[in-house]
Amino acid sequence: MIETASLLMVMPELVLTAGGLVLLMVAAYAGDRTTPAVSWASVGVLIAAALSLNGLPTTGGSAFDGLYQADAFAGFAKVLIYLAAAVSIIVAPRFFAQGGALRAEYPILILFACIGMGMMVSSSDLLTLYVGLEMNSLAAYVLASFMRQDERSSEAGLKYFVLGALASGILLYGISLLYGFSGTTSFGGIAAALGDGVSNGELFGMVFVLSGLAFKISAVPFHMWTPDVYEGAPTPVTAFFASAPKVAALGLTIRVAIEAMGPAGMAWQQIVIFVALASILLGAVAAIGQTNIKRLLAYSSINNIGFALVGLAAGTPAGVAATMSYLAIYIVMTLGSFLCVLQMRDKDGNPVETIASLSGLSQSRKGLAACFAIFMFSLAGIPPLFGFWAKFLVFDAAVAAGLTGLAVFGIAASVIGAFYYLKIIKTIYFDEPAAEYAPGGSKVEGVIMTACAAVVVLGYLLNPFLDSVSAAAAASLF
Amino acid sequence: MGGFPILSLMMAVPMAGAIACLFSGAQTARWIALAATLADLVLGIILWINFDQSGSGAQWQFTEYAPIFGRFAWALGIDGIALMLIALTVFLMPICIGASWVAIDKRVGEYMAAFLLMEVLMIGVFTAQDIYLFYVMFEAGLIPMYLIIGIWGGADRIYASYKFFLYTLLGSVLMLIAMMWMVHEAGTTSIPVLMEYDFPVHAQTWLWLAFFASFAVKMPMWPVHTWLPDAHVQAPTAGSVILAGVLLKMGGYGFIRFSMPMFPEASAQFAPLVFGLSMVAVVYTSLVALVQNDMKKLIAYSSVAHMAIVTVGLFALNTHGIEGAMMVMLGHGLVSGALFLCVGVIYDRLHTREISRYGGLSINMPKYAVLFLLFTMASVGLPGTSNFVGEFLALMGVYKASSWVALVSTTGIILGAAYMLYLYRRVCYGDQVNADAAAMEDLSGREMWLLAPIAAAVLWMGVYPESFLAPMRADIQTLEARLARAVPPGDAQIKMGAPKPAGHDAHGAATHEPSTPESGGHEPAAHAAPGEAH
Amino acid sequence: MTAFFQSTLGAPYALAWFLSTIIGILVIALPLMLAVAMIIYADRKIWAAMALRRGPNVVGPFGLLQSFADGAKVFLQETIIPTAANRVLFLIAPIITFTAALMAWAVVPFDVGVVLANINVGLLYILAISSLGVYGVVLAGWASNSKYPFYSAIRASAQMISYEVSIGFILISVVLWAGSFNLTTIVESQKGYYGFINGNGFNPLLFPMAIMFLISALAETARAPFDLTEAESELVAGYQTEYSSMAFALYWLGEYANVILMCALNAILFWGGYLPPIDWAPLYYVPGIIWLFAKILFFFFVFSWVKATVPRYRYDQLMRLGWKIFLPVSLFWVFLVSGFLMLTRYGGAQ
Amino acid sequence: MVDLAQYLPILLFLAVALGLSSAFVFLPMAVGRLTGAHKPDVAKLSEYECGFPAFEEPRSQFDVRFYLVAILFIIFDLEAAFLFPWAVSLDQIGWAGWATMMIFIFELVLGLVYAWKKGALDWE
Amino acid sequence: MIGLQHYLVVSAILFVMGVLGIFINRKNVIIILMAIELILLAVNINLVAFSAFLGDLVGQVFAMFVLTVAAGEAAIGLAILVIYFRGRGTIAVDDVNRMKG
Repeated sequence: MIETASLLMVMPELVLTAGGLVLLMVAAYAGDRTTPAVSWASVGVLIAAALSLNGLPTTGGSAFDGLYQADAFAGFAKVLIYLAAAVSIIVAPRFFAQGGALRAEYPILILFACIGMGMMVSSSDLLTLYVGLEMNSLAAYVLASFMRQDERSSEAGLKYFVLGALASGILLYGISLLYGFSGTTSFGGIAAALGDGVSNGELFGMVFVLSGLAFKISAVPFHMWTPDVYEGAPTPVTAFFASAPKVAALGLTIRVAIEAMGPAGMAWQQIVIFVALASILLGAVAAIGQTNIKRLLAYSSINNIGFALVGLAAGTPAGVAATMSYLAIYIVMTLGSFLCVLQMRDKDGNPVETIASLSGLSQSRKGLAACFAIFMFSLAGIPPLFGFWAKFLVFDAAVAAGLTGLAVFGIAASVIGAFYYLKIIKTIYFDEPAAEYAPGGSKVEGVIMTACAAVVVLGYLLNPFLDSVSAAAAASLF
Repeated sequence: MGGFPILSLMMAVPMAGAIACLFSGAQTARWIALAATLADLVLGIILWINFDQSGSGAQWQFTEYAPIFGRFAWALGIDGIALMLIALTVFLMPICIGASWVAIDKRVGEYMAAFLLMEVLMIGVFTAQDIYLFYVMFEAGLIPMYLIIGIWGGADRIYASYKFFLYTLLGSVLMLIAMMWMVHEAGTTSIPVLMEYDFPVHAQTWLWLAFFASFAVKMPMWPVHTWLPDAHVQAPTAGSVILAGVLLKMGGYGFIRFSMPMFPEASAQFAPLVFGLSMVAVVYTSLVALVQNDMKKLIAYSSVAHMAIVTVGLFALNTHGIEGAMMVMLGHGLVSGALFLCVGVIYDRLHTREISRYGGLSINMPKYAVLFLLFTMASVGLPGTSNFVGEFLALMGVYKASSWVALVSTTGIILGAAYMLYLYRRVCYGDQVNADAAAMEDLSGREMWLLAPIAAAVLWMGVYPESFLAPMRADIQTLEARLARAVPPGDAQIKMGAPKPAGHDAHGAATHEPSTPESGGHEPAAHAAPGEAH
Repeated sequence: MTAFFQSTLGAPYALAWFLSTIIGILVIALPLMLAVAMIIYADRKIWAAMALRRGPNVVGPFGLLQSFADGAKVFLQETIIPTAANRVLFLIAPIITFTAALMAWAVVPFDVGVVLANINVGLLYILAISSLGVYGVVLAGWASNSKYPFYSAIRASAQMISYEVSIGFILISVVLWAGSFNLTTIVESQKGYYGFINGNGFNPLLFPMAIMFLISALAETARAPFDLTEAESELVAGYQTEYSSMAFALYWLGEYANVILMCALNAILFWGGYLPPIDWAPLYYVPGIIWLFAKILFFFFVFSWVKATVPRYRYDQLMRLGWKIFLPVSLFWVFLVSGFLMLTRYGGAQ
Repeated sequence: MVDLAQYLPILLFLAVALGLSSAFVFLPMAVGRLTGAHKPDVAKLSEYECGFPAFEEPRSQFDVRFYLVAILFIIFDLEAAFLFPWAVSLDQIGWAGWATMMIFIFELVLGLVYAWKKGALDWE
Repeated sequence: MIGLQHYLVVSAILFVMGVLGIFINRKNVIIILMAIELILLAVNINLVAFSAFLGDLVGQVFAMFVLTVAAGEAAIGLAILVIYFRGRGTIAVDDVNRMKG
């Protein structure tokens, strides 16, 4: 039966649910003019949820008869998710106001997506996994097509939906096989069943489940939706897609891989290694020819997911910790980059997305140019920026786990990746000034952007903290 | 100096300067930059004065340790070798700022900030005592240099900046993987500890290659040197100075600090490879330099040739070779820097680097001609100048290891004389074919202030090298002792003493190496060891 | 009956079972069609009577054979399949409608144990099958490839599914009370309200649901006043416009079969089904099937009565009624009924 | 396990019903041909349009509100799927089970309220 | 007698049909939606069959969740499709190419 303890452990989700529903009613009754207020209230809800993580939700362990896991890993991932969600909410009103799509549903949908993502990272049963995943996805489909008048937005939503649903289907098929051949849906039970030897059915199940998850984290070869969706979706939504769901899906992948498929490590490690390398390589190569900054960042996210998977491929606590740290750092970088993209507006204030329009930005908008450059260098993994540390951690874990070959190939491929980041910096700093941009965005955006840049530059001072937190998170899985 | 963190201070001063420059106007930025670099120069002098070069003290001095980065620490400390390179850095920096005083007129604040950041990172590279800290500093230099070349460079700057960035990045990422492996193997990130750690011989091979990938590009060694001429040609004058003067030395420093002490066996094993590449480099790049029409390119190729001398010296794996290599590095740092400045001087006037556009400058620019001649001679390796000492020592060291290598490398000196003198003749002598070149004014006061100190240093180094050798001596001996167990026997041993009984093999001969004043004082035990590695 | 075949004819069990089941099916299906024919007649008569007309009165005594005459007429008619139509779907559509209309009867209990398939989720089955009817309508509209049938089909399906939602929630209340989906159990559970009355409808908690169900049933079967789908003034003959011959008649038949089914459901779910209205022993001597038929006829009379007297709704009013009144109310009733049951019946169970 | 044999009569019923209705559809077609009632012509076979040739593609106009109804139906009808098993097991699940479902229904109602406020339920 | 593997084969066939329906179909997005439903149907068959053969209710509960979520998914898919249709006037798959990937 449901004990109070279980309810306390899901406190963050409860807070988000209650907050989201209340705000939904507010939005329904008060209309769209309350959007700014609702947005800030949503941020408040997210903060409350993050605060409620303190205590049982991160230490409680198993809740609801093993359906839900409240541990440090989930807590860590949720903090990242809430952070990314909050930023995506804060930056949105200005963007949507311009596009005439300022609707109060946006922050609420993000809150609902957060509930789903919280479930994902906390799931310790295939059932909660699926429900969490779908809660997130359903909200995400709507978010992608949030700008109804914009054809690209609706097309992005359609593509995201079709491929997302296909991914869910594949995942589910895998789940059904895993369930059937191991006789249980709980991660622990599956691990026990796999421990007795992996049958063909279970193997197929694992492959399908991993394929479905690869879709969700947009890893090669299941990445094809990413560039289109990122390009078409409204920029704040893209920022959201590139950050929070990645954490959730990857967190989920890690949990499934370690907790449920741990005993069959050899079976999935090969897959993860392949996927990681393919993502790194394809993300890097395909990004080179892009002219749209959002598409480029989409490929960049594929590339980054590849790196993050290197940590998982190691399959060790250090590897998991590295992946989690990677995600934390990646989120800051990617949100920062998208904040920069949000500032890209021509004189009339219309959003611009071509890389070419960034020409000579360093002379017209020094601060923006500097931030852009910092994020790009960081994404390229050049020290002393924090992005380097992220890559360092995952490769270090891979080396420690004896996967030196993977580390060598991966890091060599990162040089290819550096090329396209350099291209942006080149455009910003070396090229002659093009048409000017409208003056800077809101103060809030500027502050967040600067904060992200500061983190990227000074992040190393956070290392001890990040290390201990991610190590604790990883330790809770093993 | 007690516990005063002078090394951190040396990095903090330019860092603060860099940030200040970003937010100030052009003229203010220039003065801030100059003040910061001069302050660092003063600190550098204080550092040298306080450095205990007796060899009896601790190897690592001015150490600082603050484990604030979690996985790695803010660990600083220098030995004599690092001290010399830091001295070179802080010495060249004010000159670079001075060289950019008028040449750079757009985005001055950012430019100065980039240079000051470079200084921070260079000092960081030479002082880092934590392997990851080293890597961070080593790699971070790419960013400001990329921007310097890309923003303030010449016509082909974009291509050059990409090439520079990607070449060096590709080289160093492999090193990173090797570092990770080493740290996991040895369980520490401390460079001093790693320098004494004996890695398994089979692993050393791979680790050495990984480090080589990075340092060879940085050095640069043939055939991965091609980024250098491009980068040099396109970079602004001060950028070239710092690139040739200090950045290239990072490669050599890396060999001394990492490859050789950490992987002695692999170093010995790969010495022939290094020799081979270096010999090709010496001859090939010298010949290439001979046919250049672009002054900067010519000097850039000469840098490659000189750096090849450094690598052969280093991989002679004996005291002479290493000392010589260090001296070449220091000397080349000064001389090539000065040569680039000389090019910059006339480039600022005529905005072309084409050799044929000049001629007969000794007529209208006598002061310039004199100084240029001095540096040309130094580059050639005329006795009495800095490079002579270094090249002589290095070649001597190489000769002990392999006479053939020494022979080929020496041709580099001759070819060097050829192309440098050819350059000088075309620029300063002959008829004044171009009116605009003939109308150029002689060195301004500012330019004199830039070149004169280097000239003084070059001469000092040539006349009394002991000032520079002394701080490094103890460290180089330590290094040699470390290498001793792996050093293969040379083929050109100078045999001394009584005839040996028949059947005495070459191994035995190695123990009878002559001792020179410079290499005196090493323990015989170190030389008794060479058989072990076989 | 299986036993009869086995014992007297010596058939093996499987065959005997098969034969008896087939007979059972025919015993349901054929009279049903007969009933439909008669009920169409009844409908017209009642309507005429309310309008002070005489209604069908030519064919047979009192016009009793009118429906059969109509049937013979359409049977001999030419079947027209418009060139623009999708031939296959056009012909499949009426088959689906009529099949679904018949199928639902498989689980209707006519008396204790007198049911073709006494499955434990009978109510769910009925819901499922009656949902299938929508397909026939939509397909007809679509396959005709003609304007009026198409609009009508869309309207009809929107209307049907709208009311299906609230019907679902209404049924939950009944299921909660009975604790089962089995129709026989549901009927049995209605015995003895206040000690003497049979029928959920007499329960004040369920009575509003009974009313709502009745109205929803009207809407679900597109009977007046909710017969928007074939509002002659707007949509000619609705989704059947392009149909002719027996294909047309099948819709007619299916529609009335559904009407009878809804009447039966009204009776079974709320008014005691085959039970006599009063829980008094002598009344049980009357066979249950009679009681059921009586109740069905009563509700059919109500249907006709409404058709004759209530003016047609506008479409927006129809949709509003379904979504804004029935759905919230039925949802609230789920809360009410379940809460009441928790307090009174299951409160102790933890 | 549920005894699926209970469903066999239903399967048979399906066969019989299908047979009957197919017969009703196809027999008259055959009969029509035999009796000569089958005499198609162009006017007869064109779609019904009040005597005019069709003006436009019959399927072109499609009110988006019908989609809205379909979407709402899917949501609300399937949520009922959770209510069915709950309704018949209320005696075993206690107050916690009851409360859970009430929360669920409450959320459903909030969804309805939202749709209502957004005008999704208005036909005009 | 019908065994577990029969169910699995049927479900596998349905699954493959669904996946192919998505990838091969070049005509209509609605068909893609149906293909997705087909996949989910395959999953449900699997779940229920396993549930029955394992004598474990979890599979059926799971199937219920799948049904519900599938409904939600279909609703949202339809909604997006409507938006898309209103913007573009077509739902042909070949026309979903405003952005080239």
